[in-house]
Amino acid sequence: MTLWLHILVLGLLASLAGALWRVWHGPAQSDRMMAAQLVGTGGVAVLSVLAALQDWDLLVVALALAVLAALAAVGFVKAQTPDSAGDPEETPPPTGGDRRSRAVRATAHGD
Amino acid sequence: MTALVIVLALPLAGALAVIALPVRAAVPVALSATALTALSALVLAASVWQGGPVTLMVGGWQPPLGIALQADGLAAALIVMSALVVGAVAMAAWFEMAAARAGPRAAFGFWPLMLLLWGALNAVYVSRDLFNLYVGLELLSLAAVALVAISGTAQALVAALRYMIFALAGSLLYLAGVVLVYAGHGTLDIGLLSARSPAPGDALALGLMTAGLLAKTALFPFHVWLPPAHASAPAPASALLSALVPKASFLILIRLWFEAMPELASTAALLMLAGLGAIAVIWGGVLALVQSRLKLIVAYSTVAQLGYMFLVFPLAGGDGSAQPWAAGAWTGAMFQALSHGLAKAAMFLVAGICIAAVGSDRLGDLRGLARALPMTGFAFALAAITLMGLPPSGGFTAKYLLMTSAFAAGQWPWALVLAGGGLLAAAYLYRPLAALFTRDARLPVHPVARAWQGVPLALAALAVLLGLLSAAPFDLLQIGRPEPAVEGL
Amino acid sequence: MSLALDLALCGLILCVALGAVVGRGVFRSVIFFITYGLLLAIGWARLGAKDVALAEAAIGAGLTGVLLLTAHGRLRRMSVERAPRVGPNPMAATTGIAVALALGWAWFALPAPTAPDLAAALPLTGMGNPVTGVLLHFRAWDTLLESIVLLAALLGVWMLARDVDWHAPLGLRYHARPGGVLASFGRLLPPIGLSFGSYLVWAGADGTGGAFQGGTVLAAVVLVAMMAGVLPPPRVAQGGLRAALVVGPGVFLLSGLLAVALGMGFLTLPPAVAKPATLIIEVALTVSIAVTLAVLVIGPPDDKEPVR
Amino acid sequence: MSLTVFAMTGASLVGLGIYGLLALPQLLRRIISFNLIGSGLFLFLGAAGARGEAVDAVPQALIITGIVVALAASALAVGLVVALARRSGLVVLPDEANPR
Amino acid sequence: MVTDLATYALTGLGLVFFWAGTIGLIRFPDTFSRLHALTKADNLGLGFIALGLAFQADGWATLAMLALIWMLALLAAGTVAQLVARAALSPPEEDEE
Repeated sequence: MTLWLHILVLGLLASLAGALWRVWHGPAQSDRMMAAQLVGTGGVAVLSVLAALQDWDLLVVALALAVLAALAAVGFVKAQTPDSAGDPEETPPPTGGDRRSRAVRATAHGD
Repeated sequence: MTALVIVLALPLAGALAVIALPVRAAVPVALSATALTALSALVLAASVWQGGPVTLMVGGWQPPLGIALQADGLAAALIVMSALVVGAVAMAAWFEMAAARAGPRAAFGFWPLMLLLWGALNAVYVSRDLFNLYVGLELLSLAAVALVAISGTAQALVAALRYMIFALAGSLLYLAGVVLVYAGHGTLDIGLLSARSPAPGDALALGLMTAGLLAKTALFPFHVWLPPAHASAPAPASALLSALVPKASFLILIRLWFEAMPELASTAALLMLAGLGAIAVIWGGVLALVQSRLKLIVAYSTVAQLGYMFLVFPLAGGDGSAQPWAAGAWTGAMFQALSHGLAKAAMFLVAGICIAAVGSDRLGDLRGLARALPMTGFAFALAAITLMGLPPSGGFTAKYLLMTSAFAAGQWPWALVLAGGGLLAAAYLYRPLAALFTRDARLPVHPVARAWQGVPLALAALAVLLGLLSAAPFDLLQIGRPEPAVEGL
Repeated sequence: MSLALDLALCGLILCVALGAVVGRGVFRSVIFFITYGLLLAIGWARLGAKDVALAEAAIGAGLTGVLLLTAHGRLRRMSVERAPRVGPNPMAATTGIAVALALGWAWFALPAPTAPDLAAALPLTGMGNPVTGVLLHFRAWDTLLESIVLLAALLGVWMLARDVDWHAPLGLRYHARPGGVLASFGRLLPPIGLSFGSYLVWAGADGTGGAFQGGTVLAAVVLVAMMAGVLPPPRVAQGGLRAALVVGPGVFLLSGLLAVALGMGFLTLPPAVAKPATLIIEVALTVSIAVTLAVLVIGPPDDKEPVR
Repeated sequence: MSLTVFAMTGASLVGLGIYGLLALPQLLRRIISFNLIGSGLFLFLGAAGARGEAVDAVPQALIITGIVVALAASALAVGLVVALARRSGLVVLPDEANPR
Repeated sequence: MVTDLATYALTGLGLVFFWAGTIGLIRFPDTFSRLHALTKADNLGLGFIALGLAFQADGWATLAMLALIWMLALLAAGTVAQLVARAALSPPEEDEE
């Protein structure tokens, strides 16, 4: 069992490395933020496995990470709103809020 | 021991009370906390004078488990000097805020920050634990940066940020050394470290801690942050920053090089420290010469005056510590710390009065001010005497002691630095003095209360008195010195 | 196998740190820093330092991250000037490598470990968790000063407000769509977070947790509630806020002075009352830490963003 | 052996942080670099404290204190950066080498 | 042991879901499909891993903790996915310097 849990952690770390690849490449800020969110969930998983491996007390740390998992992302979406203090759901989505219109907008704004 | 606890706890308790209570209670609470703490500082110094160093094991736990605090002669002298300066600053700030109708923000923030700064200073003066010193230094730096930023101008924010970056870098370098010390010895207590068995990482640890503390003491070439920071703060805050804050990190350097790890003090390292000090004396003086604002002249003068203190390292450290001149050199440097503190605080408070009187501290605008405000002009002149090192001031005693030791040790270049620095000080202080005491007044002068003017005058007079009555402080400084030499003046 | 795990973890930690330093763009750097905090918390768990892992998870990955993200969002809107693009800096690289090598050398040169013996003294404190024993007893003076450091930083942040904003609520004017996802989340999280944070404080005496760990979790929850518009941010002048800020260091300091008045040493807690007294101090500290950290991240009162 | 890995990681983090501090002018990135240096030092200390038979609790307490202090300093620094940008639009310190 | 077998199977399945999420995150062409792949996959992944570990748990408290962790992660991920998707829709997304 110990060996398997080690392998499991290594596998999860590999999955996190993939998420970090997306953090590096972006291209949009939301991509980076979501990838960081995956690292957070993966971190909770790694800590849970480590708890089974080393000491169940570590679940407290995993729980703390889970409680705080959304904190950074909430800060991110706040910072994206026009006054840095709003809620992305307050503004109606652009008409036909599909990918294509967004792509058009993105080109219009340039990079 | 109770006096020591009060000196440590009351400024902090006062700050907490000022934050918690309604704004109208701030000034009375802050002033009474200041008065009571200053009183206990005197009581503490008296008990050190009579009974030797006062030691306190916090929580009753002995090192290496607990944290030891000790007020020796040097710590007691610095505590008393700080109490005098903070007392004066509190009075001056009270007058200045009443006169200038400070905004609600500054009126709320200044008092707790002043008290926190003071509490941090006292904590650093007496702490014997390297990590506790780190926490104390951080408290000191954060309070100091906040005081620089309090005026809110873009210039002040830039100065505060630059200060912050240097202070943080210094803290981290110091922390790196502390980490190595703990990893090597399992203790952080200065007393236990002096009896440790040497480990290979010790020299690296001492080097890192020293580099960090030099950045915080603004020794050349780490001085660039100091003048804009000290000149941007409100005058009473500048007085605290310039007179007191660099002394804390300097004291830790003394503790490290003279008490914790004296055997690591190689001649080359000691000479380098003093060499940087010598460059600071000259370069700070030259830069002070070309400034056109009073606060900047006074701030650059701090760079120069702090440099003198570093001459103590080759004269009294390492192999020199056993020599007969070591006591003189060591005491001279400490006299420099004390007299510079009093005189520099007086000068910044004078600058504050000038700004209140004519609305500016440009030398051109200060012309003839001493005719309208003779007490202020006189205070500046007295403080200048100390900074130039003219007899009978405390600055003279300091430089005299350092100079005789330099000759006795055969290290005459330091004597040249002392002489050159004195001449430079005379030159850069001549310009504001000439402006203040000239006959033709340029600008109309707002009246300034006599009591307010008396505050810097009292400080400057104390700086001179330190030289006239140098025997008592000399003896106090010897109490608890690592190697008290019998030789006197 | 265990070594392979640590190698992989440390490799990832170094990679994200590298990404934070050399990656182009401030946003990328901030996001890498957030993942860095997460991975570092896992590293502390591997080292068996559970309390440190908790603190790092809450502070490194949580509070510092949101602090930097918020600041970045605002800077992007406010600054006219862009940071100049910089190429590799050989001087800086040499310095960094030299210091890293020196530290690495020191590790191999370190003498055998010598740790102070806690086992004999710990029972006198009534604490089962040695970390709490060190924080609240042996090094109580550090901990007291540390709680005051937070207060000094908060005063400093408040001094950055504009005078016109001074009487406004702290931080920006947060709002959210009523009944929206953000507002619901802001309502759902606090009860869970509050009970978990309180549990950490209570458990800290004997197990993993403590005032600082619990306080940071509570701070994060308060922060979410404020940003979701559920909890209106307080004003500086509010007595309740200021009382909450000082109650922790205040109770700690007064207990230390009380001991002096009773003829014991400063900050001494006699074994007979050590455990209940520590609990009282910890609860007070937790309240102060939670409130101080939350309003520290929220920032000074700020009525509206300037339009540039 | 694992401890050595963590200690070396800590040392490298300090080096990386120093590089960032010296090479990157943008102020938020400097704050990040400061945090890297600090956490690298703590990792080194934590590894050193875990060398004995029983894990030493003192370094852990020191590290928790250090993490909180670092957060306080970061918060003030970030506040200063935002205030400076709002007042003058700057995100780097002007005239790096030679102030006035 | 049956419990050990359950742990192997369930945690293994969890790992597969994590990998699927990561591969989706790397391979999918645009922000929204990546977001989609990610939230579904990693929460199922965490769920299966927590469930698998539950068979090793040493008591009810541990089981409760594992369940709580998974529920909190679900709550956070759902909220975040929705908010970030909306944030990605509305403002100009410049990738700054």
